[in-house]
Amino acid sequence: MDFNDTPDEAAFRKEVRAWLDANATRKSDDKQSFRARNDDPELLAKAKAWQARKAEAGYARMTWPKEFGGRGATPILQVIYQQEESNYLVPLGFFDIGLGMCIPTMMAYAAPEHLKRYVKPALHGDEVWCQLFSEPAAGSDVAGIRTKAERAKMPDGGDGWVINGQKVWTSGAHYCDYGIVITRTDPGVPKHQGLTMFFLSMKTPGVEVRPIKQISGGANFNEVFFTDVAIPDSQRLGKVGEGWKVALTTLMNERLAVGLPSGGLDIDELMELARDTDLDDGPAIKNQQVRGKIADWYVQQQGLKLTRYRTLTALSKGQTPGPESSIIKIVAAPKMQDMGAFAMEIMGQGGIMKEQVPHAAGFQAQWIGGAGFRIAGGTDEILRNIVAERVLGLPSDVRVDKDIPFNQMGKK
Amino acid sequence: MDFNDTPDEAAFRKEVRAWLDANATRKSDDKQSFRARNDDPELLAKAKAWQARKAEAGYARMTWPKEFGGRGATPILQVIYQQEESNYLVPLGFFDIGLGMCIPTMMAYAAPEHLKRYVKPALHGDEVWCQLFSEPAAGSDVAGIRTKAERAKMPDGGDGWVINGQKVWTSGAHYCDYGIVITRTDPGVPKHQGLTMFFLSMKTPGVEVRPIKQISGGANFNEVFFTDVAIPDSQRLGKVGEGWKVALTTLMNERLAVGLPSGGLDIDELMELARDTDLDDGPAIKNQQVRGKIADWYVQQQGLKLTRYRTLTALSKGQTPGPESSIIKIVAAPKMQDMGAFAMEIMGQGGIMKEQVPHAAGFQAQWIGGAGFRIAGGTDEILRNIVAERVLGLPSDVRVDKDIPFNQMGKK
Amino acid sequence: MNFDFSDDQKLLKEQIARFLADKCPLKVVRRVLDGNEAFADEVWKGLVDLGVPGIGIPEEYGGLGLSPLELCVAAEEIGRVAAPVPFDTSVVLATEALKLAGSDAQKKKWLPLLAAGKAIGTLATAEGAQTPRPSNVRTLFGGGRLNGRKVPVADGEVATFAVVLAKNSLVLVELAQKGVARKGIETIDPTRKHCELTFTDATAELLGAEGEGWRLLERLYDAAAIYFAFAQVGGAEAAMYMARDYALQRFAFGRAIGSYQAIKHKLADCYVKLELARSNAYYGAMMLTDGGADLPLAAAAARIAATEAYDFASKENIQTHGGIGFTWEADTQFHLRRARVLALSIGGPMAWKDRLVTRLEQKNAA
Amino acid sequence: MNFDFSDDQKLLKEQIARFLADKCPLKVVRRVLDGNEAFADEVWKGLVDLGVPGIGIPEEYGGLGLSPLELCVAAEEIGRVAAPVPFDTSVVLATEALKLAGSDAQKKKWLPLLAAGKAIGTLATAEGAQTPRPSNVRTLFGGGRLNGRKVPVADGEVATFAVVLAKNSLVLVELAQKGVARKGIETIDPTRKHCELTFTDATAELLGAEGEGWRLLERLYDAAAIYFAFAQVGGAEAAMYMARDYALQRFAFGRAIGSYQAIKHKLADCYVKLELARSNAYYGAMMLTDGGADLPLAAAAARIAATEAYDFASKENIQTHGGIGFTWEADTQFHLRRARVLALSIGGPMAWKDRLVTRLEQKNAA
Repeated sequence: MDFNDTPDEAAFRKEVRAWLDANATRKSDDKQSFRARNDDPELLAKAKAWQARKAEAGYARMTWPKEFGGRGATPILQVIYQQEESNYLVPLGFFDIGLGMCIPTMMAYAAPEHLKRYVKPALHGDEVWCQLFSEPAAGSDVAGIRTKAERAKMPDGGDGWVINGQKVWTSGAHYCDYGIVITRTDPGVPKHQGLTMFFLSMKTPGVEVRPIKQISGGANFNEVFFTDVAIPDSQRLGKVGEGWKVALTTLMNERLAVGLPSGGLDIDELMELARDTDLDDGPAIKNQQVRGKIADWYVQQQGLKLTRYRTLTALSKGQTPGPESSIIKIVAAPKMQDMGAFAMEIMGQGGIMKEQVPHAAGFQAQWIGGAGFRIAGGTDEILRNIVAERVLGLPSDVRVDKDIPFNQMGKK
Repeated sequence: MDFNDTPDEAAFRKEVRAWLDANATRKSDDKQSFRARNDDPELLAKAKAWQARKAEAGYARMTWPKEFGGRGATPILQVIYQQEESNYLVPLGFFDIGLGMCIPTMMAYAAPEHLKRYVKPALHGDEVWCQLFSEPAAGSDVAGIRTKAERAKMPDGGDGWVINGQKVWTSGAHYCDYGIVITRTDPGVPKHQGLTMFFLSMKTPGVEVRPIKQISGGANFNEVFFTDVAIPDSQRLGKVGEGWKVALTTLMNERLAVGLPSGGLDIDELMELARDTDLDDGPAIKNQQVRGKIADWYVQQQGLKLTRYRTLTALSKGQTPGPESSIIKIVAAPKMQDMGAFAMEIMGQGGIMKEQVPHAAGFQAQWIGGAGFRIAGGTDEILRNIVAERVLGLPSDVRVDKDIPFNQMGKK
Repeated sequence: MNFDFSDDQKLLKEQIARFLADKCPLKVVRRVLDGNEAFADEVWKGLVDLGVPGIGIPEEYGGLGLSPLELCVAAEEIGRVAAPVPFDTSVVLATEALKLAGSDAQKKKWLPLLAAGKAIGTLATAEGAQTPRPSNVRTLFGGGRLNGRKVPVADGEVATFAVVLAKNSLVLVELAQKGVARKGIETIDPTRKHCELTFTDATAELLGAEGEGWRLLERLYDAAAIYFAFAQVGGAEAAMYMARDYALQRFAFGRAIGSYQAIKHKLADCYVKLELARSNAYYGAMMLTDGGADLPLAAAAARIAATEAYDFASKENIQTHGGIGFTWEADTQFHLRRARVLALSIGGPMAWKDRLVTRLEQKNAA
Repeated sequence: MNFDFSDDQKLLKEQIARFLADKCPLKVVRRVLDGNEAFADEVWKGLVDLGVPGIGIPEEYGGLGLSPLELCVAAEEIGRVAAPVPFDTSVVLATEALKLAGSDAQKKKWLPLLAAGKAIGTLATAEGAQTPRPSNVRTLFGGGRLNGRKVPVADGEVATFAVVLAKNSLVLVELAQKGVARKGIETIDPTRKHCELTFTDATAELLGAEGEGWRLLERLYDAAAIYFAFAQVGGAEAAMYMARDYALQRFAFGRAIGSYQAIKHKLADCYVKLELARSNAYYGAMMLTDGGADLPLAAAAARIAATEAYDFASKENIQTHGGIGFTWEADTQFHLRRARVLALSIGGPMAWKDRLVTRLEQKNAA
């Protein structure tokens, strides 16, 4: 039992490190980051440049087939690349959804000529993709979407569709070039059966993107409005009415992408704060309640990191990982919220002030951001359902809407 | 705002105290108890004697109408009597179910001649009653009972019923004289509709009582088996098929009866233990984790006591109490379990030993008994459902069995 | 047994509730959030017209001379709507500090102004992101002069005076003088403005005897804990019902999310915590009114229970709302922010739990 | 990355699991619960035949000379069935104490007997219901004689020898001598027998250097924490699946109780705690095998996570069963009792959390 690479992995890691040394700047310490702000246009340009270089070197999506610019490699090699890359000051994060979810969906359902047209620019960072699934009335229940697509003739006389409706929580829609969008094409059948998937240019007339400001102050997500957006039938992915099957492909890829939340403040900073801050009876670190909390969160932090190592071990052995990684966000999100709140409590009344002590703003951001993290990408409640059903084999919740045509579903 | 009696209440309290002083022995301190063990036959005799004396003095069920031996008094007077009585060394607890649930059900549904026959002996402690509702396959879901009652002719030629089946968790069945029993008389209709209630003598041939030993070692509950138990139709309570309505009367009275768990170890004993016991770094009471837990449980203990005072205030004013008392067991049961476990932890490895330190066995009994208290009389989960539905007005769970004939309900 | 508010007190509560429902809906809180107002002036003026700042001030000093119970019902309603007004600072902390420690001259000068809403007071104890202790308080008072820095101070920018912890004493300092510099700071709750106060040879005077600051502060915090507990109970109840209402109208998988046990039991837990908090707060109010021996213990219990209830309800209100509840447009944020400010402003739960057990030890030893 | 057991280790695990599934179903645990056996003799003999007591004992001392990893997989399977055998005492505590502190003569004498199941050892530290500390340990050793009283001592009635904490030293004492009185005591878990040992001028010898007792105990507990963690992980998993299976077959309101979110999410929480415990236990096993610098920290983390997981799963298993789960006839009780015994036997979670943070401070300072 060890954390070591196999000889092949070690050789690959060495190769990657050499390439990164030659092409990027190593971080001075592991807390340093590129300070990525998704709304910085210069950052996007830098990210595109880095993505291009990476793609040229064949590191961008190593698990993809060679014909699409990959290496047909095992997932563990991709993980090793990412581990190494995380030690360098490079701008990341813009392409994860596109390459992790949208393009794999395209690969499964798009026509060869479309793959020829879209895969390479996406891989090389020339074009960024987003996923247009959630709607105001369809969050946890994605299949409850209402955005309509109706058959129509295109100006050139070809078959096409007109889309009307609204999407929400679309990451990066404001800088994306393309998106995949799930729509309702038949409201007269039960909800999972009337859906159809398309891809489209975000510059198509009638598409309007508005940023959503969050409680945390950030605005990484968007609302996207569709008003008589006309697209040709050739942009359909999968059969008409089989959009749910297509969406499951996309969402399955999302599950594989879930990793550990990285960066951000954690036990080290909490210990530092507790060492440097007095409570009523002396340094906080001497207080057994503080120590108890630190220990609990340390056990969780370590537990998640080590659980990730178990998953990587399976990948390294070419096996399918177990379901253990399904616990990650269930643990990490409340921990983020609670630890932030507790750090604020250690600071006393002054815990409400931004930027007065080294990590004040950081812990406040965890406290408030944790509230969002408990919701985004699957709420606490949905994730527990998933563990109960998929891991423990318990029955699904009673579904009252299963066999009812979508347009017959009354609210009461 | 005060905890004082109204002038009328004060006068009554004085009267009660005088009567109790004349008829019973005052406890030397409030932790003293009669050490009631339900399986001590001598204790039952003493309890019956005390009940008789109480009934003669008109204190046994003051809220009942005068014709049944009550005073037609407001509930607050009954509470005052109980408060005062709790300061005296008297054997209690044998008649609560009979007088609190069974006889009120009889009053609502039994024929006048039956009331004439049964109410007085019950009130005076001559006859003890039990409630035969729960079954192995019907716990939280009482209406799912399977004990069958089928029409039959009695030996005397009169109309009657034959009961077959099994009840479980029947408090005191081993010393009870009578019981009310809910049965299924029509399995061909949805489950709430095919029930019928009866009362019967526990000495009726075919009734067999077996005690249930609990994890805690106690055996206050019983299984009751019915094998061809024949009873006349005159022992039916309510109409055939309307047993659920009758049961609701009984269960509503159960809700009114829920009070604070009294006696048992609590904060005082935990503080005493923490003061007298060393942890690694000195007396447990100096440890901030211990202090934090004590504070949390004190807040809960006080919160429940004071919540009860709010309910009593409403009774004192002749108002209907609010729903606040529904929180009591939700809080008290896990507190019992957790506090017992924590006290054991304070004692270290020695926390597993019975009877080595003053309260060891007591805290262990809380730890293990708490597991049962979280289930008995409504599980944590059922009680939260009740609060959510009855207090907050949230919808009931999806009921898949509502309109299906009982005998058509497949298990899968 | 009369463990409830009187009909008159309930009437006052309703009156204040009606006024606030009308004049202080959450869109007023949002206006303060997004704007530059120190507080919602028209709401404050209305509360002054209703006599709220004078509730606890004796009639001889221009107040209504009512009992703590009346101030408790006011606190609950103000907490319910998360009103952006200097209630906690001026009506609770500054007024109670004066009543507790003020000389007759100080009371005569300030209480009538406070009662009439013509002065706003505040309390300044913290000096940065650390619990103040005798060993770390650097603000000093001597020869009638105050020197030091206090931050964060709620309403410090608009307050007429502040009660300041200077080493081991409380002093009263008028803020409109050249020895006082005020600088607005950013906090997690923009709906209650805070600032940094810097004193440079500022004219000030003792409030209470010299060296009595910590003892006075403890008594002041006990009273404040109870009023704050009512504000927290009001806020927790509002957050709980906001979540409940949303759970009834939001549908997922063909039914209201309020029909799922995950949501039902979460909200039931909100209710349980709320009722524990309410009962403990009532007892605190009763002890405060009677000056009962249990006051310190009751105050600590009220504070702990109410902080827990509001924290939980405000967090789980967002969780119940899902994504929409995390947007700037959602009203859920007001309770989340306010819950945290109230939780920390007179010491967090950890400190109060230690205090509670100390008091329990004292009671048991007595 | 090879953070998993090897195929050989998994094979051993399966072998032990198969044996225990066959010979140690819960009805055997019940037999010990209701009877007077010291432990389940045939199960212990079978484990001896499988070589379990010798797994961690070097070949030169008659053991199998395998790594801690092999003992970890055995611990998990033994914990899974709550086997009533002297594994925690003899195979973990006594054997590890000898390996850690024994002289060559002591090892030569005892390890082969332990490996062959011909001797049973135990550890005796507590003197009543209090955490032993240098200031409260009264048992004394001097001039080759041991005097004092130890209680509770697991398997003390049948053990051949005990490792005893005498003031600040560990001593080894053979129990079949007239200076030793043994008296069975009642505990919360009758499936693991405990006793009181009274030493009156009993012949004994130092185990390790004089005055090194506490330091040795800390190292012994670190190793034990990891083996116990595997036992707790096994038990927690068994309790979780017992609850899951019941939730699938028990119906209420026309559907399996496992279809209600209250039950689903409770069991999901069991799984989450279980996986956190498993991952931390794996790291402990790896550190134990490598003698890594992180061993003390990893041991504390494994202990805390595993104790929490087993405590929770064993409690909520009963809760999931409802009334039937609280009856003496139900098998739920075995895990509840064992979880508590394992939680307390080498110090409870509070103590280990303090220890963890101390070690974290040391690591950060290094």
